[in-house]
Order: sequence, then C-alpha cells, then structure tokens
Amino acid sequence: MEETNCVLDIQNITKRFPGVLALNNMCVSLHEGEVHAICGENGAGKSTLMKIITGVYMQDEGEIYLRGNLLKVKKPSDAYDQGIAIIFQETSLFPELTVLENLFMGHELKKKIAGIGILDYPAMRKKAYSIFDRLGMKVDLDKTVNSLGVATKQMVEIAKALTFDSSILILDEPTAALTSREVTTLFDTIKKLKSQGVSMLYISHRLEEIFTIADRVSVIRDGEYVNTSIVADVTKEKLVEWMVGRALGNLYPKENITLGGVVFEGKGIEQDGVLHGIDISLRKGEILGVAGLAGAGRTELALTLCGLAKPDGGQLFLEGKEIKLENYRDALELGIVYISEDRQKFGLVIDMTLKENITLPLLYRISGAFGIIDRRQENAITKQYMKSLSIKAPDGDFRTDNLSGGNQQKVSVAKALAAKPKILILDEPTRGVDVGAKAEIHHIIGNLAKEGLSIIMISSDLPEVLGMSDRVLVMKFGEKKGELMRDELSQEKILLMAL
Amino acid sequence: MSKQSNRNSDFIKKVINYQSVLLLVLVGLIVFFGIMNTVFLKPKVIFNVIEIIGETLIMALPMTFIITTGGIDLSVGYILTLSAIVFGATLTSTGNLALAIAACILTGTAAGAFNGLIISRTRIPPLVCTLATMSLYRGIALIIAGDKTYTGFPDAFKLISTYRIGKIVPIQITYLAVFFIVFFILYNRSSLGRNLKAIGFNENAVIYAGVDTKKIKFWIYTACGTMCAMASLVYLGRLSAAKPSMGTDLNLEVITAVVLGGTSTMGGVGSMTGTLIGVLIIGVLRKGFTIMNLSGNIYNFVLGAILIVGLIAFALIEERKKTAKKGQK
Amino acid sequence: MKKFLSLILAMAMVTSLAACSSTPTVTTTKATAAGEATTAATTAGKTGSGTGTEYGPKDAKYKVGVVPKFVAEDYFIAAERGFAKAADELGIRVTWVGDTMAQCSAQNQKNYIQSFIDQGYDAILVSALDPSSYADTLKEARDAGIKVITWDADVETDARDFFVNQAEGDMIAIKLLQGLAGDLSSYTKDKQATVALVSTTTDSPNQNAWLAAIQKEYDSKKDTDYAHIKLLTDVTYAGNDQGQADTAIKALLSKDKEIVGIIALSSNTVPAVASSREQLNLGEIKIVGVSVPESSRKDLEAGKMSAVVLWQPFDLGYLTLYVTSAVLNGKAPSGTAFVSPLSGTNMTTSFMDGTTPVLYPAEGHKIMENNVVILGEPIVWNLKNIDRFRGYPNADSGMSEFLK
Amino acid sequence: MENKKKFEVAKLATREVVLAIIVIIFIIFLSIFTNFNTSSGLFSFMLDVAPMIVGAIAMSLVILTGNIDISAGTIIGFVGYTAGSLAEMGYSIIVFAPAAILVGTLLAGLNGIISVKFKVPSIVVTLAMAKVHLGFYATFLPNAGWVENLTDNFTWFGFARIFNIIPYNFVVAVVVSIFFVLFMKYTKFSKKIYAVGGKRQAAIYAGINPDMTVIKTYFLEGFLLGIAGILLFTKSNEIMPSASYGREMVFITAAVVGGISIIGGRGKIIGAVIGTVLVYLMQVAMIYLGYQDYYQYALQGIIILIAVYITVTKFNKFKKKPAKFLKGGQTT
Repeated sequence: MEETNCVLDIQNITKRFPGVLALNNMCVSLHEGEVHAICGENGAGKSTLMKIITGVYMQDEGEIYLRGNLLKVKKPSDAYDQGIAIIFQETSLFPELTVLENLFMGHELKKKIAGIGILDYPAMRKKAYSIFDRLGMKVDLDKTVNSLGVATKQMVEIAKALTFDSSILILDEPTAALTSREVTTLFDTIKKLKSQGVSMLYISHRLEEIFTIADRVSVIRDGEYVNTSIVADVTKEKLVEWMVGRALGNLYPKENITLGGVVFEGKGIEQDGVLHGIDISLRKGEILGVAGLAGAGRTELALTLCGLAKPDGGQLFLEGKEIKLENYRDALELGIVYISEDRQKFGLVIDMTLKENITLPLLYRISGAFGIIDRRQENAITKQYMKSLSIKAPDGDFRTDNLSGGNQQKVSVAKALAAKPKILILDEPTRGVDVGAKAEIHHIIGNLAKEGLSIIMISSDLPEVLGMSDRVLVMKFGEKKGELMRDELSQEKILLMAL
Repeated sequence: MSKQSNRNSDFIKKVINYQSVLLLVLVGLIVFFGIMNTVFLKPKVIFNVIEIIGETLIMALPMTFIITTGGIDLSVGYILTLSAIVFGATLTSTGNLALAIAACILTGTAAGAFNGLIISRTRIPPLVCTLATMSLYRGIALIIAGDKTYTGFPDAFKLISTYRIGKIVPIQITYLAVFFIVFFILYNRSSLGRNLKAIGFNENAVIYAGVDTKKIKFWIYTACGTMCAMASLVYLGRLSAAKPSMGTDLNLEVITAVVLGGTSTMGGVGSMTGTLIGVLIIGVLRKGFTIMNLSGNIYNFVLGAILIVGLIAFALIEERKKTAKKGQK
Repeated sequence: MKKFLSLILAMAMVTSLAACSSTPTVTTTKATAAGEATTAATTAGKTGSGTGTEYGPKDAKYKVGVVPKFVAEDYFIAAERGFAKAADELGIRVTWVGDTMAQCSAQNQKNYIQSFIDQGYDAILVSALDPSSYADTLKEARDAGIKVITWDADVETDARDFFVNQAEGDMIAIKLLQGLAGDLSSYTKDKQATVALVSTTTDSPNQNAWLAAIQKEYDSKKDTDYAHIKLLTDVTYAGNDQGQADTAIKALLSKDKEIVGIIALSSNTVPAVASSREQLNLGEIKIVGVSVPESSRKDLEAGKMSAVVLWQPFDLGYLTLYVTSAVLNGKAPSGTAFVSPLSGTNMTTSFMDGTTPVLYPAEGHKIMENNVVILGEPIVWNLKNIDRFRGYPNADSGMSEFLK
Repeated sequence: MENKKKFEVAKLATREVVLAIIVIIFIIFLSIFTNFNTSSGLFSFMLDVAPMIVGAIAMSLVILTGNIDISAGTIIGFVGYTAGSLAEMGYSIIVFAPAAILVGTLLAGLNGIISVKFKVPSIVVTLAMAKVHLGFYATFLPNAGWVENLTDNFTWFGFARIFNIIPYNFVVAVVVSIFFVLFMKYTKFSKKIYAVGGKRQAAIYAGINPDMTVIKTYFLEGFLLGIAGILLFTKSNEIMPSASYGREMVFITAAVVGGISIIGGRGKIIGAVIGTVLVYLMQVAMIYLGYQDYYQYALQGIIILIAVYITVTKFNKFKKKPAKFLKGGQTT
C-alpha cells in the first residue's frame, strides 16, 4: 500500500545527539487524508523525528519527500510554507500577545494602503473565525493567551497551524495536558480536519486514543523503526508488545531482598487540580515504582513529598513521626532527596564543574567558619562518588556540560547520595540516557536498595518499572489507580491501569 | 584524552586569558604613563592611585557579588551620598563622631536592605528596583541636606583616608587589602560564593539543592549598602564636604570596574581579582591622565573604549571556547 | 569572521560620525585662528577642547597649574586667554586643566591639584567648586612650599595664600539692582514691580554670596531707590542644565503672573531665562543677570535684554597670574593696593553713554583683609560696549583696545 | 482559576486607562490650585514634554526587545551638536534636522550591532558607549560641543506655535505618538519586536530572526532619538551636549511607569506616552506647588516602584512555582 498517494515519505532518517543515537534510519510514510499514529515509549525518538520534519533539528542522514519531491527545511517557517505545520509539545505561543496576534505571528496578512503595506486585521479576523469554525469552537481573539486555559491554548496552537493552510498537520502528544472531556473535543476537531482532507501525524503513547482516531499506526523504539499496521488489524496487546518488546535480560539487576518496615508514608495528599487524595507508603530497602502517563501527576507527587511544592492537603510521616516540610532544605535535613527528571533545568548547573554540582546541596555541611568550604572533604566526597558511580570524567574540576547524558545523570545521583539520604525520589532516572548507561544506573539503584535505602522511582519506561520495582503505584489524572506487587507485575496490567 | 585537552584549553581560556590580559593592560598603562611622565613612577604618586580608588573598590567588591548572581545595583552612588549626608547632618547637629559614623553605616545598610527586600520578595527586576531607589535615595539626601553643605569634620576622622604610613603609603591600602581578602575568600572559597555563581547560572537548580536563594539575594544587597556607607566615610575623609551633588558619577564607575574585570552581567561568570584589576586600571587611567595634565574627559573616552574592546575580546574568546567544545564532540 | 567584519563596520561608523560632526568645527576654528592671528590669545589655540593646555615658555623659571571650575565655557575661556596673555608677558609656564560643566566635580579638581603637587609645580591657581572639599590638599600643597592662589571662587581662607576676587559681592548686587531699577523705572511705589531671583544650584558659593548681597542692598534702600520694586524672597534654583533651567523658569513665570523683572545669577541661567521668556511671549519682562555678554549677545541685539553685569574674566585671569608671580618672587601684595599693568588702564566704556572710559584705578587693585585682591568694579554690558569684552572663544573682539 | 485570570486581564487591559485618569486628575488638581491651566503654563508644559515623549517611545521600543540603551542621553547630545553647528553655519532645518537624525540613527545602530554581534549585554555596551560619547564631546569637539547664540533659523521651530498656544514640537510629538501607536498595531515588524522580547525561542519557531530584529530596533530608536533631540534643542538658542547625559534615565523611567516591562515583550506605546506625561507632570507640579524640585526625586522613585510592582507581579505569575514551571501547561 506504499503506492497509494503518499504525501509525506520519511526515509532512513538518522539523528545523533551527544551521547545518544536519537534516531536510527527511521522510515515512515503518511498517506493523503489519513491520521497516522506514531507511538513508542518516552524517549523512543518520536518528538525528535517531528522536530526534524519541521526543521527545528537537521537530520544527520536520510531524506524526506513531500508529494514525491525532496523536502528542504532549514527553519520551522520553511516547513510552514511547504504546508507542514506542527503543534509542539511545549507551547510555542506568546503568553503576552492576543490570540489573533499569535495565530498570525511571523506570517501576518497585509494589505496595501496608499502603497504602504499594513496589517490587514479584518482579513485576519475573518480567517481566524473561519478556522475556529472549522474547529467548531469559539475563542475571543483579543484575549491574551496567558489568560486562556490549557485546552484552549492547545486549540489555538492547532488554529495557528491551520492559518498556514497546511495540508499536513503534526500533533505531538496533543492530549498530554488535556482532561478526558477536552480530549473528546480535540478528537472531534481532528475528525473534522480529516474529513477536510488534512493528513495528520499523531504522536502519542496513549493506546486508547490511537484506537479511537488513528487509521494506521507505526511503532518506534529506542530510535528504531519497529512496525507499521492498519489500526484495525492490531490489538492493544500487540502494540504494547511492539513498544516494549526488548530483551530485558540483565538490564534490570534487581535482587529480591527482604524489606524492612514502613519508613515513609503520605496520606491523602492533595494539590488543587493536580493530585487527588493520594496515599503512598514506602518500606525500608524498597523500590516503589510510580507508573503513569505524562501529566498523570507523578512529578507533582514527588515534589510535594520533598517540600518543593506545597500540598493543599494530606500528611507526611517519616519513621512514624509526622513531618512538616516548609521547603526542600527541611527535606534534605530529614534525608529525603529528590532527583529531578529535567537535569538541564533543575538538576544540574551544567556550566559548573562536577565537584561543584555534587556538593551544591551539602555545602552547608562541609563548610566551616565563615562558610569556608573544606576543600579536602569536598574533593574526597567527589572522588568517592565518581569512583562508586564510575562517572567517566578526568576529575572533579571537569565541567558537567561536557559529559554525556548518562554521566550527567550519574552526577545528579551522586549529588543526591552525597546528601546521605534515607529516602531517595528518582524522577525518570534514565530519560535521555542510552541503553548502556541505563543498565549502569539500574545497577546503582539496585545496590542502593540493597544497602537499605528506600527509593521512589517515577518512570514512564515500563520495562524499567517492571525490572526495578518491588511494588508499583499506578497513577492517572492525579489519582492513584492501584498498586501492584512485584509478583503480579506485568506491562499489560500497568498499561491497562494507566490508560 | 580529548576531554583532558579540552579541559586544559578551558582552563587556559578562562583563567589565563581574560584576567591576565587585563593585568597586562594594567602594567602596560603604568609603563606608558611612566614613559610619558616619569613623575608617575614616584612611589608617592603611584600610591596615590590607591587613594583615588578607595571608594570605588570598596563598592565594587559587593557589586561583584551582585552582578555574579545576574543582578545589578544602580543605586550604590546615591547610597553613598545619602550615608554621607546623614553622617554630616548627625555630626553637625550632635558633634558626636561615633554616633555619626554609626548613623552613617546604619543608613547605608538600611538602604541596601530595602533594595534587597524588594528584589528578593517581589518579582521587580534589580535593574528597575535600583533605578527607582536611586532617585529615591537621591531625593532623601536632598531633602535632608537642602542647600546645606556639611563640612568641618574632625582631623582625627580625616586620618582614615589622609594618613600615610611612612609619609608615603596611604592608609587605605591596609583596609582595602582586608576588604579584598575577605571578599576574595568569600567569593572563591566559601559556600556563599559557590551559591552566588550557581544562582547566576541556574537559580532553579540552586533552589532544587535546598538553598534559600531569596535570603542570599537579600543579604548581598544589604551588604552592598553597608559597604557603600563605609565607602562614604572613606570618601569624606578624602573630600571633607558632604553635599547632595557628591559621588553621583560613582554608580557607573563601580559597575564599569566590575564588568571590566570580567564579571558577566548574564551572571555566573566572575572574578574578584578581575574586579581589583578593573578598579586599578580605572585609578591608573585617572591618575595617569591627570599627571599628563589631561582632563577627565579623555579618561572617560579611553575607559569606555577599553571597556567595549575588552567586552568584544571576551565575547570572541567565549565564542572560540564554544566552537572548540563543539569540535570535541 | 563575520564578527570582525561588523567590528570594522562599527569602527567605520565611529569615524564617519567623527567626520560628519567635526566638519563644521574645522571651518569655525579656521575662522577663529584667522581672526585671532594678531592677538596674543592665539596661543589659546586649543581652547575649549576638554584636554589640558599649556601656555608660556617651556623653559620658564616657574611652573603654575590652573584649575578652573570647568572648561570649554565662555567665561573660563576668556579667563584662560587672560592667563595665556600674562604667561607670555611674565615668562611663566601655565598649565590649564579641568572638566566640562557636565562632569566637573570637586573630586576631579582635587585630582588635578594633587597631580600638580606631585609634579612639583611652584603655584596652584584654583577656582573652587566648593570651599572645603579639598582644603586639606591645598594646605598640604602650602606645607610643601607651593603657593596657592584662588581666583573667581574662594576656599577656606587658611587653605590659600591669596584670593583674587572679580569684584566685591555688594558691588555686583548694586549694579544688578540698579540696572533693573532703571529698566523698571516706569513702575511706582503704589504700583510696584515684582522681581524674582534665579540662581543655579543651592550649593554654589558665589551665587549664594551675591544673593545675600542683593537682599542686603535691597533692604537698605527699599524705601528710596528701590521703592518701586518688590523683591520676591524665595529664590528659584534652576540648576546648570539648560533644559532643567528652562522648565523651572517657565514654571516660575506661569506660576506667578506678577513677575515683571528677573535677576539671574549665572551665565547658564540668563540665556535660559531669556529663552523661556521668549517661548512664553512675555517680552515685557525685564532681565538683568550676571552673564558673559557673548552668551546674551543675540538677546541684547534683539533688544530683549538691556544689559548684563560682569567683569572682564580675561583681566581676572591676567591679574591672577600677575599676583601669582608677585607672590612667587617674594613681593607678595600687601598694603591697600596691588599695582598691575592693568592699573589705570581702560576697563571698557561705561554703558551709561557708551563713550566715557571706565579705568582700573591707577593706584592699583584694592586689597582687602584675608589677602583678597579685588579686580575692580563689575561692568554693565550692553550693545555699546559688548565688543570690548575680551577673549571671546570665536572672535578677537575687545582685544584691540586692550591696555590702551 | 479561569475567573481570576479574566479579572486580571481586565486590569491589564485598562492599565493605560488608569494611568490616563491619574494624569487627568493631576492636571485638574494643578489647574485648580495653581496657575497651571493658564496658557503659558499649558504651553510650556507641552513644549517641554514633547521631546521626552519621543525619547520615551524610542526607549520603549528597545526595552520591548528585552534590551536597553544607557547611551540614549549622550546620543541626543550628539544630535544637538550636529544640528546646532550646522545651523550655525547657516543651514536651515531642512538640512540640519535630517543630518542630526542620521547621526542619532547611526550611533544607536552601532550599539545594536555591537551588542548583538558580540553577544554583549546591551546594558554594558551602551553604558560604555555613554562614556565614549561624553569623552568624545569634550575631547574632539570645539568648546566641548557647546554651541550658543543660535539664530532664528535654528530656534524658530522651537518657538513656533499653532493658534498661539500649541507648540510645533508638541504637534510633532503627538504625530509621532499616533504614528507609533498605529505602527505597533499595523506592522509586521512591531510584532517581531514583541515576539523577540517575549519568547525568543518561540519567535525563532515562527521564523523570525531575533538578531536582525534587535539591530533594526536600535536603528529605529536612534531615528526617534534624533527627532527628540531636534525637538529638545530647538527650544533654546544654546546647546550643551554633555548636559543631556542622564536624560536616558528619564526615558527609562517614563517607559517603565507607562507599563513597558523591563524584561521585554510586554507593554503599550500609548502607555509609555502617558507615563512620560505623568513623570513630567510630577516634576512641574513640585515647582507649581512651590516645593524645591528635589522632592521630585524621592517621589519619582516611589512612583516607579509602585508602577512596576503592579505590572511585574502579574507578569511573572506563570514563572512562580518551580513545580508549575517544571511541567509548563501540563499540571492542570
């Protein structure tokens, strides 16, 4: 069926990032007027692929053909001009500008008055309204975007894409931020567009969605193309198998160890619109996996557990005593340590050296009078963890932005361990890390647990969750969907709960 | 291996290049002026540079802290003025020197704390906040002083900036040295300095390391205020008249010195030594040109030029560093 | 590479700017040079450029450093020329250095003084921005055996050997009030003319002295000579910046409609007053002020002002250097008068009729207590004698009958 | 949540209106208690506020791109000198105005180029430039660029008035203001300014070249500074370039008070205009109410703080909590 009129043909795209092979000769083809779902785990390379198509990144190898002729995009606007529009995951709207201004940013409609070209607002409004009619919704064009709800923003994003009269639309995890009701409206929209002959690449790992709207589905894993099929011909189970079907083998060196008593407990944790009455308990030496889709509220849960975000309700207990966390410092003092999923933004100061990063949270412990840092101690600590975590760097004075993703992640782990934690909260510990380093990090986690450290591990990487956890807590839309013990763990169970 | 070399080049670029180039410039200037007019090399004259830069250095030290965090304080000049006026007013009204000094220091600290409070507690950017407080403090100084000029300070007091050790070495050198060493250690060896740089690079990460960045910000602006007050005392020791129109040009002088020293207004990157050299360059330029019987205007021109060229050089170095790094990857 | 290109571009721009902004300059200075060719003041070739300037023979016995309040401004340019002239006559090496008005500060003045001390000058001649800021430095200089002479604006008396004063404050006051009284003669005791005072900044010693003197003079004769004048007590401080002065004065004029006369006390304020009056079409308001005639030439010619009051800053500089040389040669001025080449010569013609010459007293310049030498009487300048003003930056006016 | 936001939006939208109302109240107050409303009072107000308005607009443009220009004051000095010395040589406004404006444009453009090409923060570049300019006047210009006794061929414009009450230069200022209010609404370029200042990355996604935008904006600023300079100096027959050092602070203040966010990407030109009027009114009011003008500094400082506080607290809302920031929109 490759013969049927194929509007977008992606051939052998390869893209490398420092330390990671993001895409390895990827091939996907999009047919006229179809919704083609691309699914895979987080970090499988979906978003990278899309960014290449729309010229945010340049591929290292391979070509893309638009209706048979080679597609050349240097910057996003080129793609737009070619009639390819993308709705980015991270919203690309200008919060301070009005909806109208946003819709036409960079390609405003103009008219000539006395020879001078000026913006033609009536025309733009007309077009905007017609587009929103197509989407079957009403939006006040003169509101500033930051005054809109997330769903509406999403719609504006789509509308923006349509202002380019694009025949090809790429939706990157469009529902990640939406509530189920909003999702249905979005789907109606997509159906409308489809009926209007727009071809769409629909990126998601939410299987339900794929079955409701996609015509065909392609699965990718670790940057590799796995398989393509007409949706009608596959089952959810099949897809899951494709998505995670990899030799688990020694990737997850988790030994069964006898667990101690409950050390850390959260009761009825609330955060308006984010978390709804979540109970969580952690035993000594236990690894508690927290599974769920992006936006299920896992990170928010973690933040509330370590005092980085204020809960609106609920209590925390450490070793039986109730604790109040005013800020993260309190948590540190108590030995509750959090490792952020976003190394660049919250984890590391990448412009600083390994040493400086590792000791950042415990400066106040290793510095004497007038806060003078005890360098001997500092170096000792750095050396110790560089060795125990085998961080590949010449020495502690090496700048972290020169490290590979894996080693950077190890640094943030080292940073956490240096704080001598009792409870360790890992958020996506292996995101953006190549398979080799993954194994290492898993080893580390395993050993930590063996040494009696209690770990909460948030992960979207199901095999990881399966491989590492003693117990898995599954979340969906900010609610606890259930808990699975190690012996009853299976990817299907988790997915079925999470979806 | 490649990383090894990368690190070395990194090291060379960062430490050797900029600050030492600056040092060369300083030496070059001294030699130049020495040739133009040998008087310049007389110990008494060369030491006079220290006298000239007294206030500037005292204020530039905390300013380096502030700029390292990516902030800025435009109000330092007027904090100095205000504290000086308060000192003058108190002294003339009470005649009690100790009291006057206390009042002066207190005023400066309060002014700095006010900046710190606004900057750490509200989302008002430092630039705007200090722009506002700049005219606020100036206004207060004017309201207090009116058309008065406070003079006639006791000679004992003036000694803090007029006394010369062995008739040659100005007393300033002693406490300037102390101040510098303290700030140098705090900046390069203490957890505070570490945190300042980290904040400059990525405040979020510092918050996620359990550090109370607001508190730090508050304290550095407060400290800056205190130092301004001290500077005002040194200033008054040198020019014994406190009036609202004094010290107005010190704002930009101080910032110029810090930036010239290689502290980036983007935050994170900075150097105390650089600041010291920067201030010294300013002093040498001033002294040198006056010794050549040239006016302050040329000084301004040259200083501005040096600053721009310096920045461009710095930018190019950074650029090369980046490309070098890419090369390694 | 691109960077270097744009760098070059940048440089190109700067130079192009320099060119385009200095073309007019070139021509004017040419004209100047031509005009001055005959005069002694030609030596002041570089006048006005903010850099320092030197006059007199290189191998002179005495080296003298002069620090004006600020440079590149008519009043001090005229004075500078005076110094230049005297330097050539006396064979004294004079160094002239200062900042422009916008950047002048006591701190900088101190630096210049310090550097003169360092270079072992024989005398330092200061026009002080404020009396006490660097008094200590001057004392230090005196301890080092350097003569300190202040001119135009004094410092603490114990910080200098002599002060060459342009004129007695009360004389200036009298001239100002007389001038205005004359202009407002149409008013009467019952229909008084309201007069406002405009000064520069609150902390400028000269202006403050004159203000006091004016008040004193007025009070002494308020029922006789000035019966028809109502002097407003609160002074307007217009500052040194033209724009600011402009605003302040306009506000003053619109605030108080009664005002028909203004006494302005500096070369910056007088033009500001004139222009704001012009802007507001308040032609009938009479202005007298202490101002360099040249700055008000246009207003005088247009009949918008009848006169300004000033001495010959040229002569002030000239005399100062003569006093200096006397002091240096151990013949320090003493007794009641100090005789200089100026004594007995034509100051200018008086403005009453424009013919009668006003002479510097032949017996010499008055010497008051605290070693103050007085140049002479202030002069009332008008169209009749304006060309006798000496040492204009861009003209040789006044030089012709110098010392006639 | 949604309602709260709506409410804030309403406030934001009417921000300029609020300012305008304050201004009007101010004027009424002055007119009642002082002679402000007399022809001369209004006239001189219009005369003096005009250049400030144009200058503030210029500064606002630069600030909107997330930059700043500390050398604006000294650039105006150059403009004045060029205009003055040309006028002195007998050229009429048709010659000296364009020449002066050109100088302004080039100088400001130079700032933009250096700051962008060498990635040096604009505040530092322009700070250094201000020093260079100052030194330049005094060192290379005769009489430090002081031009005096300019004749009517220079000043006529400054003194000319319509209906014997409205000064020409105020008319110019009004025209410029109106033009730029429209400019910011009806041109592609204006949108780019907001985009670059607001969210650089997103701007690039939208195919905008931030560097060029910033440079162009600086040139535009220079052009406006040129106009401001002409309006400023033709009022008097004397020009002292170095005296305009420091005016940039007035511009910045006016812009900030008018609701232009110093971080860029936010604020309306009309706001800047009203802001200027307000700031300037405060200065005059002090004199009319018979205070020494130095009360004005203190007041000014406080006003800025309040004005900015109102803007900024809303502006940075969505950056507030790390938790929220972390996930962007996804925490809902």
